[in-house]
Amino acid sequence: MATTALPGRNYLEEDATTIGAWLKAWFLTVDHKRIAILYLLSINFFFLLGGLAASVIRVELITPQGDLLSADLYNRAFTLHGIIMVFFFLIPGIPAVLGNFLVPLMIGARDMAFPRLNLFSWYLYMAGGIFALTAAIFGGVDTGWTFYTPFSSTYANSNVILTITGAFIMGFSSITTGVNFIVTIHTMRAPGMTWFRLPLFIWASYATSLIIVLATPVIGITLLLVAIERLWGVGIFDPALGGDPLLFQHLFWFYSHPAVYIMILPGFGVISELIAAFSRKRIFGYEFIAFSSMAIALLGFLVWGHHMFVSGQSVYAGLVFSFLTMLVAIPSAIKVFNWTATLYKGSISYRTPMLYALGFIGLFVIGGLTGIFLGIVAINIHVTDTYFVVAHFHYVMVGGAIMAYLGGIHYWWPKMTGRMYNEVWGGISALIIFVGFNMTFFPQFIVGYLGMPRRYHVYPQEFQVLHVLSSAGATILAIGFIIPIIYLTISLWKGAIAGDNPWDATGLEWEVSSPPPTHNFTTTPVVTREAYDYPPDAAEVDAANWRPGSPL
Amino acid sequence: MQDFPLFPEQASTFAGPVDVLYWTLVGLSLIFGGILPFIILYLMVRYHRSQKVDRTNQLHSSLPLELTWTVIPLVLVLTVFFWGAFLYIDMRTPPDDSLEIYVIGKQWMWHVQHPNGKRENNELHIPIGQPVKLIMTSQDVIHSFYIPDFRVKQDVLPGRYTIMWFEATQPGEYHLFCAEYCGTEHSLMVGRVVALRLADYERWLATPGEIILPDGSVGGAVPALVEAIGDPMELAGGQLFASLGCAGCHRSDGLGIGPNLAGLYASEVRLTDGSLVFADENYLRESILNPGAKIAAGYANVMPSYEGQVSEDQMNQLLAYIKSLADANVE
Amino acid sequence: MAHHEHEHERGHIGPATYYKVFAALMVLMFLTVGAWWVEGMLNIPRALGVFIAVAIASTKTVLIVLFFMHIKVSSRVTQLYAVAALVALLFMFVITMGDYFARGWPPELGPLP
Amino acid sequence: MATTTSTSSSHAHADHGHADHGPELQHHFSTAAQQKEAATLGMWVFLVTEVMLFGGIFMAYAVYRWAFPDIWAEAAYHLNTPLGTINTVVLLVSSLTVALAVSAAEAGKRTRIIQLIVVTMLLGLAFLGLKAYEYSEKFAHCAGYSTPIEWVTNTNQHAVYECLVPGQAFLFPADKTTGASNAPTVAGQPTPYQLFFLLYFIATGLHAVHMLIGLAIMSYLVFITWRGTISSTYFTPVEIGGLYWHLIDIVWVFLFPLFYLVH
Ligand code: HEA
Ligand code: HEA
Ligand code: HEC
Ligand code: CUA
Ligand SMILES: [Cu+2]
Repeated sequence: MATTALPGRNYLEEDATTIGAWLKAWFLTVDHKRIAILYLLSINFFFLLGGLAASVIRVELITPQGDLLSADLYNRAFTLHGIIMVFFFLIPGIPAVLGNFLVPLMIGARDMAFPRLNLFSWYLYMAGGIFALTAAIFGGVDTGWTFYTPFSSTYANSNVILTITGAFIMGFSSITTGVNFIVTIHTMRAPGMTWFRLPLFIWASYATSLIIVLATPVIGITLLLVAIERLWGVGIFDPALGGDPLLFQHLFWFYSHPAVYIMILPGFGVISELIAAFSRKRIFGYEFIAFSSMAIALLGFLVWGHHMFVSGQSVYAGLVFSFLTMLVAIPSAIKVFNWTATLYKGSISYRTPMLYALGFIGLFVIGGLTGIFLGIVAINIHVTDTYFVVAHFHYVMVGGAIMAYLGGIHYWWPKMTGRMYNEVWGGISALIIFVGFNMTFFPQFIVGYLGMPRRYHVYPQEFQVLHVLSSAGATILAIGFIIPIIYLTISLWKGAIAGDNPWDATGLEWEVSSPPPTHNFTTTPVVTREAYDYPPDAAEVDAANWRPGSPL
Repeated sequence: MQDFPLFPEQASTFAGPVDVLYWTLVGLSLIFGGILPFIILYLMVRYHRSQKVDRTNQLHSSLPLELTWTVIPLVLVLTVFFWGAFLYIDMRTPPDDSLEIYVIGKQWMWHVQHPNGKRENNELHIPIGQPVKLIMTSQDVIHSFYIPDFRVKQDVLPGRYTIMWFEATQPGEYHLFCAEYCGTEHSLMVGRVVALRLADYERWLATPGEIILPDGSVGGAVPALVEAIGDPMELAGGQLFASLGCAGCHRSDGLGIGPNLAGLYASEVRLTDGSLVFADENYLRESILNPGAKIAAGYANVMPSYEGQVSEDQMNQLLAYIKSLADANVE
Repeated sequence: MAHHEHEHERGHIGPATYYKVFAALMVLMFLTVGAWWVEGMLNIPRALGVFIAVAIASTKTVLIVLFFMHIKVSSRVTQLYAVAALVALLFMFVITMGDYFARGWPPELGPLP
Repeated sequence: MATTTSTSSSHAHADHGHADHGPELQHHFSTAAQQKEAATLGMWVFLVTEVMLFGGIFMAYAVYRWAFPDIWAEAAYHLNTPLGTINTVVLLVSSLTVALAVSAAEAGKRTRIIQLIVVTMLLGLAFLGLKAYEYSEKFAHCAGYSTPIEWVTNTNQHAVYECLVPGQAFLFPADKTTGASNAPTVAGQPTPYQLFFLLYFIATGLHAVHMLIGLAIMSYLVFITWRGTISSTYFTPVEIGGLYWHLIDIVWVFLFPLFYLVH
């Protein structure tokens, strides 16, 4: 079917002649690139599933009555949506797909430090996913993705233990990935690849891994304690024994706040790559962007209590957490400003990845700034547990992290598959997503400030207009997500041969062939220059070469 | 779809200040969220590869610039932080003369009892122009008491009391929501808050009515008792105090096995290990349910636990009674 | 490049050191039990007792980590990771306990039931 | 950003002494030293996650000990401190033998490695045995026997015994300071005493699970040493296996005073 052939002997090529050998070559592979592909397919599957649940939620919310779903089913729908999107899509998302594919390539290594552990982590991920799916099939869970006690431990009679097991196993998958990244980045860099020559994506991945390693075990043990409480009938958080349900929240958010940075930091890394590549110049303030990732990772550990302002924690704790929350915004601000400054005097092209990158900045800024609203306690009291929060986190997670994910997928698609996707459709769907997204989630800020509580499937009449608007937006958004799946799939056969460096970008990954050979580098590269060292006149040359008809 | 508000009503003394802070933040966000994208758009167009503009002398880092965009946001966020912090402290400090109303949350309803003993379900009647302090607890899971038009919200926890206060400014009916997810009918755990002028509120208080108690039994509001000395919640508590046998040990002459409870509420209690605790609702509750946890100095650990013997409802009445003893002492 | 991190030949810890460390560990162990036994008769403040026990346990940990686990002669990165967990735990303990200590502040809620 | 030269993978060998790697060098590493550093660092990062895992339990412990100091003291009285002490000694000795095994590995003395690891494993088993005895003592009391042996042989059942296993049957002796068991409180009464024993069972249980994993690792080490994989140039498995064992020891070093030595 292929019109033209890809360069030979790449990691996608198969010696396998029998099905068995083929299965073995893919499912027992220790090649980080193949593992990335396994992750890509499974994670996108979970995204679609989570999106399906989101669609159900949005359809139900068109009317103020509960006509499509019963209260119970609705609760199971948003719980499934939250758990899948957080634990099985966004947390593994960028690190496990793009990170797995790129980290060894970018630092000039032949593979991850522990290739078999890498494969194992995919199996853990799948095992966790299967537990969660089983739980969903046999009736689902209705605790919300936050599993608050004592509801989850004593009162809920749904498949809490099964789901918790799934999340627990998935946590270990996360941990093994994190350990692998840290060790790989420390010990496998090619000669000459000093810390300040690393691409910013590597810095971001490193910061992410640090959070994974330090925070994930805590949620593991916390969920385990909830499971024990359910099994044993008495528990650590049980108020009947004098236990404190708030302790659960402390432990849960000790992980889950840093976890939001697990979701966004790799996205920051991707955006840094995209902005530099499509402005054709060295990124502005390299060191500041690099260190702000580390600062976010560190400060991120100190602010978890901003999810508990009205929970009954002490007023002092509320003030301290609020204060620290203000601080954690600063490194993000630094990044945003540096990206903007990079555009100045660049030669900007509106290729699909860049459209996503620019969309990312706009949407993340809105999401981040509303995070500041939420961090101010006096305002948080009114808007916490309303759609204002829902809008905030979709702005950062969908408008931020998913934009970065899609931008990254498009940018490295030629490297991963050797083929170009359709640029026209790429641009169109990026615009559809941008419009649909804002239409879905902007009204939620308003309805949230009006007082619409989250996790409500029946709501007062006067909120309906905004909900209908939001559901309409979600339809557009869904279309926007489906189009890329179609044209990216088609490009596997029909796409133009990409060549080794279609974007004329810097970075070791662009120096190997597309798709890369199995062992990445036949000779170990020796790095002598900094990251993003576009020639000083690169932007000028690029602009000078532009003719009407060249890509925008 | 008749009415379609874009902004909640302002019906309490907090609503104004919170909204001012909110609009300030919206304004600040417009500066960043509005102007920044504008700058980006401008750069996108001006430095698009099709534009023939000067691209020489590129800059790759600049400490002054970095400092500028670190310090300015920092100053701004710290300013709004302090603003919000003072407002928050205010929102968490009920005035001493607040009207105290007891709230119990349970799956999936709100149960309210007023000092005179009048009860209501999924409704809260309050006077305007008067600080109201809600003393709230839950029988089962965590709930959250939320009145959007007052801009107040507080989680309600099993096993302890949380407190929330507000002062309504406009007579009217407002939404009451449960904002913390609490199970199947979370979204049906709603009701209304009825703010009345003081005279109307008092008239309402005196109107008899029948109500289902949290344990399922029927309890009436007891208007007959209003004429008796003190409030019926205290009276009911006093009866419990006698019938549960508390009075045998806690005698008002101070000669019992246990301490005299008059004046206890809102005082500092010295414990056997020398430390001081503040005798608030949570301390009283603990002393009754788990007397061994903190032992008052000079007394033996002989008080039995009443765990499982008093309902949340009765606990509130006992507290109202013990607090009334405190009042009596002050006078 | 990462290689310089392990290019220096690792220092060496031999059996003689292990025996000494072990002896110290045993002494500390008896110290902690001894302290407990003595405290039982002395009626000292509880916090002090906890402090002594945790201090001794921490000393033991430091000895094990430094010598048995070779951190003393490990690469700088490994040393950093050995303290990383400690720092994260410290964040968690200090902030969470801070909340519990502070909850007594009137008019907020009193001590835990 | 990079120039690809043909220095190939030999770049780091030159200045590195041992260019003659055994078959244990995996293809994606350039040098044995790099592989060793990766393995050691990997183990340490993993240990960090283990510390955080136990950290969650210690956090819960700290909160409740702070909230219920008296109850903690009374409850701890019912743990078997002599057994706990013996177990501490057992574990500390096992840490020594593991450290010595690593020394032996550095020297390439295979028989000695195997001897030392086997001793370690025996100590580990002894620890688990004592732990099992402690647990069964608690369960025996719940079943109404004073010792596990009486429980198993079904002799001498008491009428009422205290039950320190959290759950419906939980029964904390009313005479809290002496442990006299004839005047128990109401069965299943939900009191913070249960929190202590819950934490005790969960923390020591999780520790025991780690012990089992440690034993599995040790048997694997014996196997590969016996097979001849370990030599004075390649002993990384022994070293990182040892690291894991020491961590288990460290966890116990904290569990012991925090649960058994409380006033
Ligand atoms: C990718 C995920 C992600 C990210 C990156 C963030 C980022 C931030 N979040 Fe968000 N958040 C979530 C995901 C995320 N959040 C989720 C999932 C929830 C809900 C969980 C649940 O309950 O289910 C939540 C909830 C949540 C709450 C609790 C709400 C509640 O339930 O009451 C708070 C409160 O402080 C908060 C704050 C912040 C802040 C301050 C940031 C900051 O990091 C943002 C920093 C960024 C900027 C500030 C923008 C860029 C900067 C500039 C343009 C410069 C100018 C800036 C200034 C002048 C300040 N978030
Ligand atoms: C990464 C995280 C992530 C992502 C991507 C999304 C994506 C979306 N979310 Fe989600 N959301 C959360 C994380 C996320 N969400 C979390 C954590 C919660 C809180 C849960 C809780 O309260 O516990 C939440 C809650 C939440 C609510 C609030 C529910 C409530 O409180 O009552 C709503 C309501 O509108 C919503 C809507 C949406 C929509 C419309 C999308 C859209 O962007 C989705 C668009 C995608 C699609 C529409 C998929 C397209 C494909 C198909 C439809 C075809 C399917 C085909 C096959 C399966 C073969 N989400
Ligand atoms: C057997 C005697 C006895 C009975 C019955 C009893 N108490 Fe007590 N109570 C005591 C003693 C003794 C103390 C002081 C020791 C302590 O703090 O536990 C005390 C302490 C208290 C305290 C804390 C007082 C302080 O100064 O800190 C409160 C509140 C209290 N009791 C309320 C009650 C209530 C309400 C009841 C009935 C439901 C009750 N008690 C029944 C003996 C009793
Ligand atoms: Cu009660 Cu939600
Ligand atoms: Cu957060």
